[in-house]
Amino acid sequence: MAMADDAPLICRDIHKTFDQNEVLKGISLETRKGDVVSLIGSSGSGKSTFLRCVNLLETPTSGDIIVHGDPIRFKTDRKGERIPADNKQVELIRARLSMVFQSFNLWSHMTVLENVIEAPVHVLKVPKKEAIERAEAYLHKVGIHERKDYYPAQMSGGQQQRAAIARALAMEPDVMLFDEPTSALDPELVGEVLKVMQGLAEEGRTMIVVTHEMSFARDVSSQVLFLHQGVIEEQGSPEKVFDNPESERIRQFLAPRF
Amino acid sequence: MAMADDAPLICRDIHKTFDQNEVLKGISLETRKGDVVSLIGSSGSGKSTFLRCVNLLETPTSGDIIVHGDPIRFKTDRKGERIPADNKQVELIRARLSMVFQSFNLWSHMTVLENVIEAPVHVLKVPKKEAIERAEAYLHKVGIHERKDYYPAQMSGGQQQRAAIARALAMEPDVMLFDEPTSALDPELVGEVLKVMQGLAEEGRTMIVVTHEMSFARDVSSQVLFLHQGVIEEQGSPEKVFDNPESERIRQFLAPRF
Amino acid sequence: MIDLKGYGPRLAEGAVVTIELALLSLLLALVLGLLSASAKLSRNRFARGLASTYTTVVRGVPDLVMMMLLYYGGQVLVNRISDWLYENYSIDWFVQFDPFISGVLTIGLIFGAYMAETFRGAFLAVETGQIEAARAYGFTKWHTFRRVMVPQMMRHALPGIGNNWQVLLKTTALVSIIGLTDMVRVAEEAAKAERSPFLFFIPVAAVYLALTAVSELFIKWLDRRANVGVVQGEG
Amino acid sequence: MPEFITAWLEGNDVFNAMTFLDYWQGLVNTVQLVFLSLIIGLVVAIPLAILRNSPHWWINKPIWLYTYLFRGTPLLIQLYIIYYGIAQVPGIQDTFWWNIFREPFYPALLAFTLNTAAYTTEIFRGAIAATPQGEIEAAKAYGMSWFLRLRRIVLPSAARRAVQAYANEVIFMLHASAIASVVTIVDLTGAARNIYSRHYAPFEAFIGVALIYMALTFLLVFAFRKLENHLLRHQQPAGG
Amino acid sequence: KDWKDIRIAFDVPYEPFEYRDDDGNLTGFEVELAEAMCEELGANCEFVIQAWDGMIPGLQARKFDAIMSSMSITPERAERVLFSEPYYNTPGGWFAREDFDTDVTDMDAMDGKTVGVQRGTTMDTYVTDNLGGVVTIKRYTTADDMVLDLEGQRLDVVFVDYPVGEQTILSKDGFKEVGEPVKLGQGVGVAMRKRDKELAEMVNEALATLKEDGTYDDIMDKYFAYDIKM
Ligand SMILES: Nc1ncnc2c1ncn2[C@@H]1O[C@H](COP(=O)(O)OP(=O)(O)OP(=O)(O)O)[C@@H](O)[C@H]1O
Ligand SMILES: Nc1ncnc2c1ncn2[C@@H]1O[C@H](COP(=O)(O)OP(=O)(O)OP(=O)(O)O)[C@@H](O)[C@H]1O
Ligand SMILES: [Mg+2]
Ligand SMILES: [Mg+2]
Repeated sequence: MAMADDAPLICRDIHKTFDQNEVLKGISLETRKGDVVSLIGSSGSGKSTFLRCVNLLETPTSGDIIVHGDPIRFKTDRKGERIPADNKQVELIRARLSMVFQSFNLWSHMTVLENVIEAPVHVLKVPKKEAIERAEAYLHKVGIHERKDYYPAQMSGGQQQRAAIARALAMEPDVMLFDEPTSALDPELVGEVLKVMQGLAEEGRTMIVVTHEMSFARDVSSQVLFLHQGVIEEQGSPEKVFDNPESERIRQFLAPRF
Repeated sequence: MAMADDAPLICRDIHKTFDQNEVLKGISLETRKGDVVSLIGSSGSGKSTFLRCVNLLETPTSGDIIVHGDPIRFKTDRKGERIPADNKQVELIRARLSMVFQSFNLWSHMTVLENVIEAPVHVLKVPKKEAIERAEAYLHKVGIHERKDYYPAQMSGGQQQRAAIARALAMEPDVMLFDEPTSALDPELVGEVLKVMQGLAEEGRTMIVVTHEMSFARDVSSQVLFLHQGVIEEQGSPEKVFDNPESERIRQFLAPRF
Repeated sequence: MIDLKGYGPRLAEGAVVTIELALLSLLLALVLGLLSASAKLSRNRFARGLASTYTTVVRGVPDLVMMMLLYYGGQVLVNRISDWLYENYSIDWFVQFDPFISGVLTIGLIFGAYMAETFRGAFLAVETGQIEAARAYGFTKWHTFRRVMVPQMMRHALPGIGNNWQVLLKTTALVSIIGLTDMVRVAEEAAKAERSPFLFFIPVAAVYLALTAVSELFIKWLDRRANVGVVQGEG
Repeated sequence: MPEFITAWLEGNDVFNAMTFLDYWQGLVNTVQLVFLSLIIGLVVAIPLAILRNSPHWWINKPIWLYTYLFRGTPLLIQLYIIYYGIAQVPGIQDTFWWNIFREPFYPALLAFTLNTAAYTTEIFRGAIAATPQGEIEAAKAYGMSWFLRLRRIVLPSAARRAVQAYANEVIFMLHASAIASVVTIVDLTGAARNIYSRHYAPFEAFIGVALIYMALTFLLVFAFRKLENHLLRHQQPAGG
Repeated sequence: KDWKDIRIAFDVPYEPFEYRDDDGNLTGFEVELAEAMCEELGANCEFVIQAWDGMIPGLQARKFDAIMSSMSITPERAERVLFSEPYYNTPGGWFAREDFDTDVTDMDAMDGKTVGVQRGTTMDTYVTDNLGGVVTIKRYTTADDMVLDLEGQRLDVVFVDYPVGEQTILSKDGFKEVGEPVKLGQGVGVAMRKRDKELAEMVNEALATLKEDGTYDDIMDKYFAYDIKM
């Protein structure tokens, strides 16, 4: 159990192939409670795919995922594809890992508030009243409380992104997966949101963040992964990755341009 | 005619109200050939709505839009709503103003290449062969040439955004409207794309760019507009806006946080 | 094999009538449906009103009554006019309604109204962003419609079109009241004459099922094309 | 020509208290039959539509076969086989079931229900398959079980795409119910047929009944318009 | 109009009045009578097949000029169309399963029984008027459906046109005729548009001639073992 608490999430040698195209070529990652892992890398390098593998929206072609010491079991279906063996297990794990999608994926037929309370009420069985209170607090935190009765289609990009973040926060999960959570935000809001995330880290939640904000990766994270064409090119503490990188590729990636 | 060339796009006192909610409260903007106008401002301040008004995806509740000296004519329909009077005029104008959407809006039933050649072939009547050549050149420029036969749903966020940019470039328009064109890109690509845009500016194209990249706004643009709650709070040369802002609001907005 | 007691050839002729009628009316219904769905979604109040009246009224009247009204009622009207012309102006003008054409027109008209609703729903299901992108690039309305809206709408419309087609196919049996001999009419005659109520409906059902099988295959093929580029939802 | 109409109304022997009573009884029968079969059909169709999208052939193929047979053959034949076919089952008359199937109402209800369920399954199958993938993924990512996802995300979203096609199906069913008269149920059309054959006034008898069908259809169209506005409210102030 | 061309409508099959023989040619009592009539009139006749529901509308829309498809003369119908003098009348007959032993004329015994009739026939009117409150009446579109329900025990007894009952019910095992045939109504006439009075006169004259000169009897004897002449 001690180990479980120590390692909320372990990934070992994750591979993922679409058709013939190998997008992830063996990614391993070990986290401890309160870890903030930044995933950086160029477009198309497999960052989103990796996050999607972690909570099994894509089934890894091979490799293990261990959540709180509990390895996810896989089986092979008739068509020879690998799929999770136990749906209940997957659901339980997902309820503890919440995700902010790169394209938000808000439920379009629900208002913002309904989006935020949906999973707490129906998955975690939080009483509705309490869920609404909690939701309103998070909506305040991300600054879109006055938009709570809008539908996603009626909101600006940044507002949608913040709604998606509030939805993830309201799950109060152990591990949070963020896919470019600040892409649609202005610098002021980026700061606000990153502060919220820093707060979460201090509360002891583990986070894996795909980000293009190098300053965040450097200042907040405890571990940085640099992905390139499906391979981890560089991994370690921010100091190591940013200041003493071994690979040529990352030096090029980080070179300032504007 | 001289005037027309001088002012590819003039907007005067644009207002826009959704239901009761006034989102734009009188925005004016004058551009010259080769101008790069950066639109900055916090989330929900009305930046996207303004761009959408410029090419009439939303009809401004009041105010004038003049493209190359040609004012867009409006009429009032039976319900008392203001609508463009002449659809042909609107189509002609739109073909000269191309837009990159915040949420990309790639046509999901077409491959990337088909997305890029669609408008040149069918709107500008470029011969198909030529359009393909041109499209391939632009796809190279944004670095997704090898993905040209993918459908949007099979691509990463950054790849989709680059496809959307290539689609806009392929129109070789007089005025380009970019809504956060680099939000889904990593720093390396941000640099690449901004370089492409700088090149376009040097070719004499006019650009209006909604951006959160302050370094781009400062270094490339000839004019910066800071929007706050539907009002222009600050407008002028980058030096003026960034170094000597009058409003308190923008100082707060620009304060570095990470 | 089923012994059709000599009715085989006539049943086959009836089946041809059924198929011709069904295909031609389908064509008309699709055209009318697309037109009125677009009219219903347009800004033009007159077009909207016209299309709404058409779809509501036509769906309101039972098919049998519609058939009688248009064919016999229409003919009675023409007869009155022709009488009046003859008596007052000695103009000898007369039009005899052709049952086949009337059948196609009536069924096409009826199902155009249903298709209109199906298409309207499908158009509403297309993401606005897709249409906005087209408009932003200066596409004409027609071009937007043809290159973006129709291809994207199709995958939402196909199940509804399939259902409408199935119902249309069976509605063709109505034409016996305007004197056409379709396959159901032949089977009814045969059943009465041979006093075997079930026997002759077996080949009729078989023809319908065969047509259904062919159309299912066709719709499946269309569906695959319409879903190109879409990651399919779950079960 | 108003004189023509008043003269016709006075001189007609088709519309009188007796025929109105017939029409009323017919209306009651039609509404009962259509309403019940639609409700049961919908309740049956939704699970079938969900299972029809299942990847397992032994689940989806039998449902496909059912929809294929019931959409592929005329309702009239289905009704015939169920109504007359049941009576041909040797010894059925001596069982308890005969109490139910002796009267035409239940065989007709069974045939109608099976028929509408087949069409409705097809409508919902398509609408479910077209649920935006991203929204399903979001639901999965929040730990929603398959059933919860269906109930909270997939079905509400599918209802929005199905409502127009389903409105069509309801109106189809209303019109199709006219064939109930061939199995001796005096529905609206049955009433009209009785009046027609008694008075031999085809236009009057059928136009009278057509007006009633029309009124019913208008009610339905109106109700579905309201439902649609409610379901599609999230798209409402979508620009121009 | 000189009525050199007459279009006559039939709904087939209605044995033995109009049906197709093994070669698919139209034949039957009414068809032969119509042929004889046309010859008598010296008219060029065209026979049209028309489903029953479209009969009167078709006549009014001038798709044809006369109906000779066993249309019984009733006062209501006579308001819509012009009938010739009746040219035949068949009685109605009661038919039931072998085990039926109720007296159909005994109102008390018939109480609660279910009776089948063909919708809109004179038999329908008769049962409705005389047994309306006593028995349950079920109306069918075709005689065959009715027979199926008689077999399936949904009906106790049916009351149909005698020749139809003879053909469709008595030809099967397990059924019998009960009670006496009942003479009903004013018989069957040729139906024409109200305005075509000359045609009606010509038809009446021709029918009268045929009845007198024995042609009618020859045709009738071919199809019936009993007298239906009027
Ligand atoms: N269709 C609509 N109906 C109602 N309100 C709308 C609609 N579209 C936009 N709004 C509102 O208008 C305001 C401005 O939106 P807009 O998209 O222009 O913001 P923005 O400046 O582009 O923000 P961001 O940087 O987050 O993209 C927002 O508060 C939004 O909620
Ligand atoms: N469904 C799919 N089918 C085929 N290829 C896919 C699919 N999804 C993703 N890919 C490919 O996998 C690669 C990695 O995609 P991924 O979305 O993980 O990139 P990313 O690192 O998140 O990039 P970005 O920063 O642009 O979002 C891309 O080249 C993409 O084209
Ligand atoms: Mg990504
Ligand atoms: Mg925006």
